[in-house]
Amino acid sequence: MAAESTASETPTTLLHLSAVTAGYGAGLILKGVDLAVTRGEIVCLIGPNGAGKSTVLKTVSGLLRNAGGTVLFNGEDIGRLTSRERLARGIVHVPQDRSLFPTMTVWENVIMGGFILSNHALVKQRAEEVAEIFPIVAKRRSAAAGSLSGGEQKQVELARSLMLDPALILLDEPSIGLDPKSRTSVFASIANLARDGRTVLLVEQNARSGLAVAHMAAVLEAGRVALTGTGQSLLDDPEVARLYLGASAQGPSAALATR
Amino acid sequence: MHSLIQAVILGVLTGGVYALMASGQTLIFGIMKVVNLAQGVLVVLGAYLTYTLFTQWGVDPFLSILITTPLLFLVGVGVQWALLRPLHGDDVAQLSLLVTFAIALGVEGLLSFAYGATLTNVQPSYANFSWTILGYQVSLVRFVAFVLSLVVLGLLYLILQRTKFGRSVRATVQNPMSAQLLGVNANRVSALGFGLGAATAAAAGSVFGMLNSFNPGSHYDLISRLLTIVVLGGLGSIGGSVVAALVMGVASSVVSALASPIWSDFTFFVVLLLVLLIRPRGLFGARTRGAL
Amino acid sequence: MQLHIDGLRPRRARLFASVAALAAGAVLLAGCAASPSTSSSSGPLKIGISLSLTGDFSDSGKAAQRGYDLWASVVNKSGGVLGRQVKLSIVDDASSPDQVVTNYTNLITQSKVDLVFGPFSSLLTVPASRVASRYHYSFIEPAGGGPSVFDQKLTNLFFVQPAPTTKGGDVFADYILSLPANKRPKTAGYAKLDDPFSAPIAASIQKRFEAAGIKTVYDQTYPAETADMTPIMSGMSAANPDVVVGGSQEADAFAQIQAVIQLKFNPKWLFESNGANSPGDFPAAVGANTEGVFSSADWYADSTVAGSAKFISDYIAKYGGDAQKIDPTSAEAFSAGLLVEQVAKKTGKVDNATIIKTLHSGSWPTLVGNLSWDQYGAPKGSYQLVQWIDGKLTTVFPAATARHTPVAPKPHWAG
Amino acid sequence: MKFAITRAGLVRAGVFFLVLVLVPIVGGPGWLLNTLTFTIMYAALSSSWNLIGGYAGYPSLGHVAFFGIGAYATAIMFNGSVYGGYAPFLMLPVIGIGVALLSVPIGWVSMRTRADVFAIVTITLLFITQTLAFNLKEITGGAQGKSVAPAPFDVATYDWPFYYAMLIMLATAMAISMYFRRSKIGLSLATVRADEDKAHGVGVRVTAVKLIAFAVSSGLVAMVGGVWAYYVGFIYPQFAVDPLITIGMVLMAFLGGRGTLWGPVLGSFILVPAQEYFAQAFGASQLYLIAYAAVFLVIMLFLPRGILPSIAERLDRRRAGAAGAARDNAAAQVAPMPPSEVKVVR
Amino acid sequence: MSENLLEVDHLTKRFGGVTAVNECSFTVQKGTITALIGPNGSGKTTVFNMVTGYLKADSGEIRFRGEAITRPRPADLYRRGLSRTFQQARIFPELTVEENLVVAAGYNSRQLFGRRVSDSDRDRATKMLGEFRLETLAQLPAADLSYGQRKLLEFAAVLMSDPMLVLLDEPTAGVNPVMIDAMEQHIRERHAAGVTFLIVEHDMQLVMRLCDPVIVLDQGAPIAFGSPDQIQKDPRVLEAYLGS
Repeated sequence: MAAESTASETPTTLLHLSAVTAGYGAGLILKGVDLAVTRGEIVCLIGPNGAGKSTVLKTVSGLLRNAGGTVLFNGEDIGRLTSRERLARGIVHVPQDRSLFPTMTVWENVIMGGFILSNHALVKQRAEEVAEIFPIVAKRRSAAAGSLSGGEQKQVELARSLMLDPALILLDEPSIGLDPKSRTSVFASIANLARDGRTVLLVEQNARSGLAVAHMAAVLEAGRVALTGTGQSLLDDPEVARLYLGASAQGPSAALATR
Repeated sequence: MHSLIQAVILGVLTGGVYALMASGQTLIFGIMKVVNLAQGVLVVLGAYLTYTLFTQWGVDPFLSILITTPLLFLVGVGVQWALLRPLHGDDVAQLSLLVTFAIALGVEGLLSFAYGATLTNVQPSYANFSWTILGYQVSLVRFVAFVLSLVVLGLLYLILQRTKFGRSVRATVQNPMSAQLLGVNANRVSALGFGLGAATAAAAGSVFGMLNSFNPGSHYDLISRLLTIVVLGGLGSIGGSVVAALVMGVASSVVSALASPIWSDFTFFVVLLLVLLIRPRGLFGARTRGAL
Repeated sequence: MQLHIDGLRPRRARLFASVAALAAGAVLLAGCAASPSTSSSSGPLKIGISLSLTGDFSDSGKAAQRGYDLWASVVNKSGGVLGRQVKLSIVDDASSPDQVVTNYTNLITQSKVDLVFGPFSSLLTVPASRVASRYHYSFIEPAGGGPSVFDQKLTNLFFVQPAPTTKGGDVFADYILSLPANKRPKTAGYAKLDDPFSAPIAASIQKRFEAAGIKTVYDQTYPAETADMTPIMSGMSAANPDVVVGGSQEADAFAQIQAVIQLKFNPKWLFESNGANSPGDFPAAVGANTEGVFSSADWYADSTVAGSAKFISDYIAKYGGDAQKIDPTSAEAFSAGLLVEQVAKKTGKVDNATIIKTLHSGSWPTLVGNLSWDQYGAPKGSYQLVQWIDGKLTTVFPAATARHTPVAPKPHWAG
Repeated sequence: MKFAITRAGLVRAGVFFLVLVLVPIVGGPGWLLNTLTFTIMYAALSSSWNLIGGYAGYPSLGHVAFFGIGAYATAIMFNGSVYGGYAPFLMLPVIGIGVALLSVPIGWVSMRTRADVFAIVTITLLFITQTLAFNLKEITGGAQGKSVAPAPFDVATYDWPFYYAMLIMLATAMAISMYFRRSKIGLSLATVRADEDKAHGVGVRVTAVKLIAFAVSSGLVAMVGGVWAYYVGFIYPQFAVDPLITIGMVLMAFLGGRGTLWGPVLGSFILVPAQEYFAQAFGASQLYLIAYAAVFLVIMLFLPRGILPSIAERLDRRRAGAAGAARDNAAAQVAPMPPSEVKVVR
Repeated sequence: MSENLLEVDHLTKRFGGVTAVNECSFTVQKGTITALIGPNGSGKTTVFNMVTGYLKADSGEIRFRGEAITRPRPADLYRRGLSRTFQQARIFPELTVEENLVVAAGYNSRQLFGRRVSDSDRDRATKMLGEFRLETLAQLPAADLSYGQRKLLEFAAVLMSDPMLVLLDEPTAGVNPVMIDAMEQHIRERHAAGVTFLIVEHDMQLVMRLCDPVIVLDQGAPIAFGSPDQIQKDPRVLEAYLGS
């Protein structure tokens, strides 16, 4: 995969952003983003705060319309579609904040994931399938979602995102605010998604973990893609480490390595 | 004692009708965070529609609910679409307060244009019929109105709990952004929710028109009562507003009977202030973990 | 200040007006509507009136407007007042005191009307009459007879009804107390609407009843927004008085009666100070249950006062409908015009000083009877007692003008 | 955000007040003075409301309660014709201070709630005051209303004292607004409006500044009510405690721009004359309310933040070219610097 | 180093039927950077809210500088030297960066009537902004700052009152790694200047580098207390928090 790939309309490219600009009001946050996401891969976006990582996800899911450039999904320009239409094409966005409906049960939350489907039987069937992948759904089925711990909630959110059998899952900082144990299991779940053939576009401030799980990665800097590479190559690059990964990337941490 | 019990009976029956109006109000708040100051005028509009249907075409006021409810539902949807949807920003709550007040003024103006300021009421043949049960008077209209309110409230409950639309409403109430990401069209939910709120106003209006004399200006009194009810119940809590409506109905009726009517509403406002002193969120307003 | 302004105003005034308006920043809108002209003793006779065409008092406001308009068209058809055509400037005060002050100030200082007539309701009459008094205008007002109006001690004011409003029920007390002692009621109950016009009427009756030994067994005051009379009337019904006195306006009077019907309570006498004297609205509200209810009135469709029949036919010719639907307020407003006409006829002048001086002497025939006033504008006459008999509002007391004897005890409710 | 008094600002205020001071002397027509008196009254009310509703972000819908209390205070004190003359004006400061003190406990209770609920609780305050005005007949005259002794002023200059009294009230309200903005009170109020919980967390004297703003605002409104009662001459619960007066103050501040010095003034100078015009032009045809509602809606939908902030925003956007770039540069200096040469890792 | 700056004694808090904090006791000694860690839902933030006066405990006692906090009020505590930051950086977006600092500097009732930003305020703010390398942003509305900058601003602001104890609620959550390093540096500098810290943080590497001692909370009560080395060998901590 190459950032400025021109031959991106190969069957393997699921999502292709070229020269995308977007923002709120007068100011632009994205100032020409080029990014290609290959089918079946996990792509991780890293970069400083305010670089526009979340904005990329919003532009893909339709929460925000791109002001310029094109957003191609499966070869189709989806830039003018509503977020619901994009949902119907298999793009699911899991936002950064806790996004469950706290007083609804876990089961109802999962059912809500199939909201745009009109076939109720199908929704139920999918929910049962999802419950098999994410045991927490079956285990806490009738519990109010708000009573679950943060890690459990994130698992349910991931479960819910599968209800539409999506081609592309957009994950915005799934590990934020999670304790180490929950983080580990969330990243494990993300890896599993890819193993099942889903494509994931991941934004992660916890760059090391994000890069570790990603096939490919891109560094976003001031509204543009500054670098791309495989997850591992970025992790190993001392320059990237200095600029983007901080002290924590200066070799494996003694504290955790002893474990 | 007799007058106390009589007052409680009356209060409960009246409270039921207010519960209907207030449930729509609090529903609208729950979905859109809009304090709908036009709810009172929608009730009055419902009453006038019932009045016209009854006097022009002889439609029974209770039956006319079948016509007024869908009609006001459409009005509600239209109002939301045209006037509330365009609002955005941090202070939507405050802006919508003024916008809905403007709607109230405008509808009041239209009604005075069409009907004048004369107080009217809807007088079907059975308007003055009442039963005497164990020495207590129970008026037919009041009783049917109360039962009807329960039925409509029950329907509302079913719609919210059991239908897909209801789920989307609850989802939007709890997390609008997340609901939108799952394909819930927030504008559509808001429009339908506002429509539903207006529809309850219509149902309540048909009944209100039989119980009370009204004119276009009647909505000021209605809205002041509705606001105290929804705040007392806890903004956004439908169950809370039903309880608060009953409390209000009984309180004002009892004070009216035992002390004087001139203090009845006053008592209620004071109760509201006392409750807020102890529970600033109202009786059923939730304060949950992590909310700060 | 609005529609009926004509002529060119002096250039200087215009200059001032526009400079000031511009300087003040944004009074332009009002400025556009403004084009004052000078008052003069020739040309049309301009009369300014502020009425409540919107807001709480707007029904009566519109009834008053019909009365004023009717008078103007009648008098203009017969050649005007002293040969001058009458032009009315009617503006809306939206039932607001700020607006009423503004309106009369504008009418007098800007539109330079020759005369002003009163607005509707005592509440607006007080501030309005002060403006008129300040500019030494006479203030003939058909509505607004509460104590606060006369307490001002203004000498330019004339209330165009037979008596101050608070005495509206005294004729009922006169009637009851005229009964032989063994036929009088023993107990009475009172339901009073807490507004400037209603509660005082009932209170005045109550005072006389109690002095005469009629025991008060129930007495309740309720606020204006009380829509539901059931709690009060069930208290009343429990006390079971012989006579029920309602100090009421329209809607609450109707609600009181609906409540007692529901409660199956039928007192021997039932008096409502207002509402029950409305020939159109009352039967519309309570259906067949009008029979035997008392009220008081100054003008009503069957009135035998001179000019009443002509007024009715003119009214119907202009506005349609039938005699029973005419609001007395229209007749009162019409009477205000009649007073001006008579002063003009008698003195040959229509200036304010003349009107004030002339009206203070003598007695003046109007649709609401012969009127005369004390120095502060309180009329010295009395109302008529009316009762619903055979579906019609009929004068029953005092005997001199009665067309039927009072029916008592009251027949049972029709249901 | 600059809060220094600029020369332009002083000139603006000077010209504005000078013109208004001169209007009666130059001798505009009577109707102008009358309309202006009510316009300035609303400007004063709206500016006072702005102290709590705009700067502190507590949208009180019950301020007319204090207006009514002030009006009744005047009416009760000067009911007979014993005093009169200029005495009612001299009593205003007493009324203002009295009502300000009275409002402290009221503010303390009602400001336990936030935004929406606060608005509704203050509506309750309005109805409580109205009910008391009706029911405490001995003091207020109840439904019979209460008159103030007529002012013995000469007819030619009758309006002058009222006009100037209102003008002084407006000047006072604006001066206090200005002072608030330039002092730590204003700074503290801004934190309350933005995030009250956080304000507590950084030691802001939240309760104190809220109560100061509420009390000053209420006291000013009461004083305006006192002048009004004397001017109108007769008050009645529904007139003195009229929901439309509350809505007037709020709406005018919204129209001109909440939390700005001139916003409420601008809003009043547009809406009051417009309202009068509509009442006269459309009143007879019942369309007055509809026209008023329409103006209302247009404002809310097209200028949701008010005229002044909207204009300021537009100007800002025009300047955004230069300033925006400067801002980006400033921000970039603290952000970790990106590599100057983009290196593509393959 | 043995003076207890903060003592939490048998603190309990319930929400509805759920016990969020259960008989929780611990101390923070003066001069330490104490970490408070634990799985999601273990009650860390609730403890923070009670200690800083935002929530009233159902039972138990909190002592700050040896005095019991009887009527917990955030502003009083702040003035007595106890500051906190929030998980989601909370700043005043409409105020300038400088004003954000000035308002947090603390002032008495009399100063309330003084100038909005006095010269001495400005000097102090400028100095603090300089330390955080935010001085070029001083006159910008805080709304214009990036998330990481906001976190720094919030931290800088609560330092304006010269606090004795600062509670940081996930100071690095959502912050990019480079900014985390900066944050760590600022904490160390302040610590060297004598400020005591109590930090809730999930970034274990940071905790291990920076903090000593570490308190581990689970289900509303401490399950372990000790140096980072001790903590990460504790089987209960591995089980409940770190995962094995």
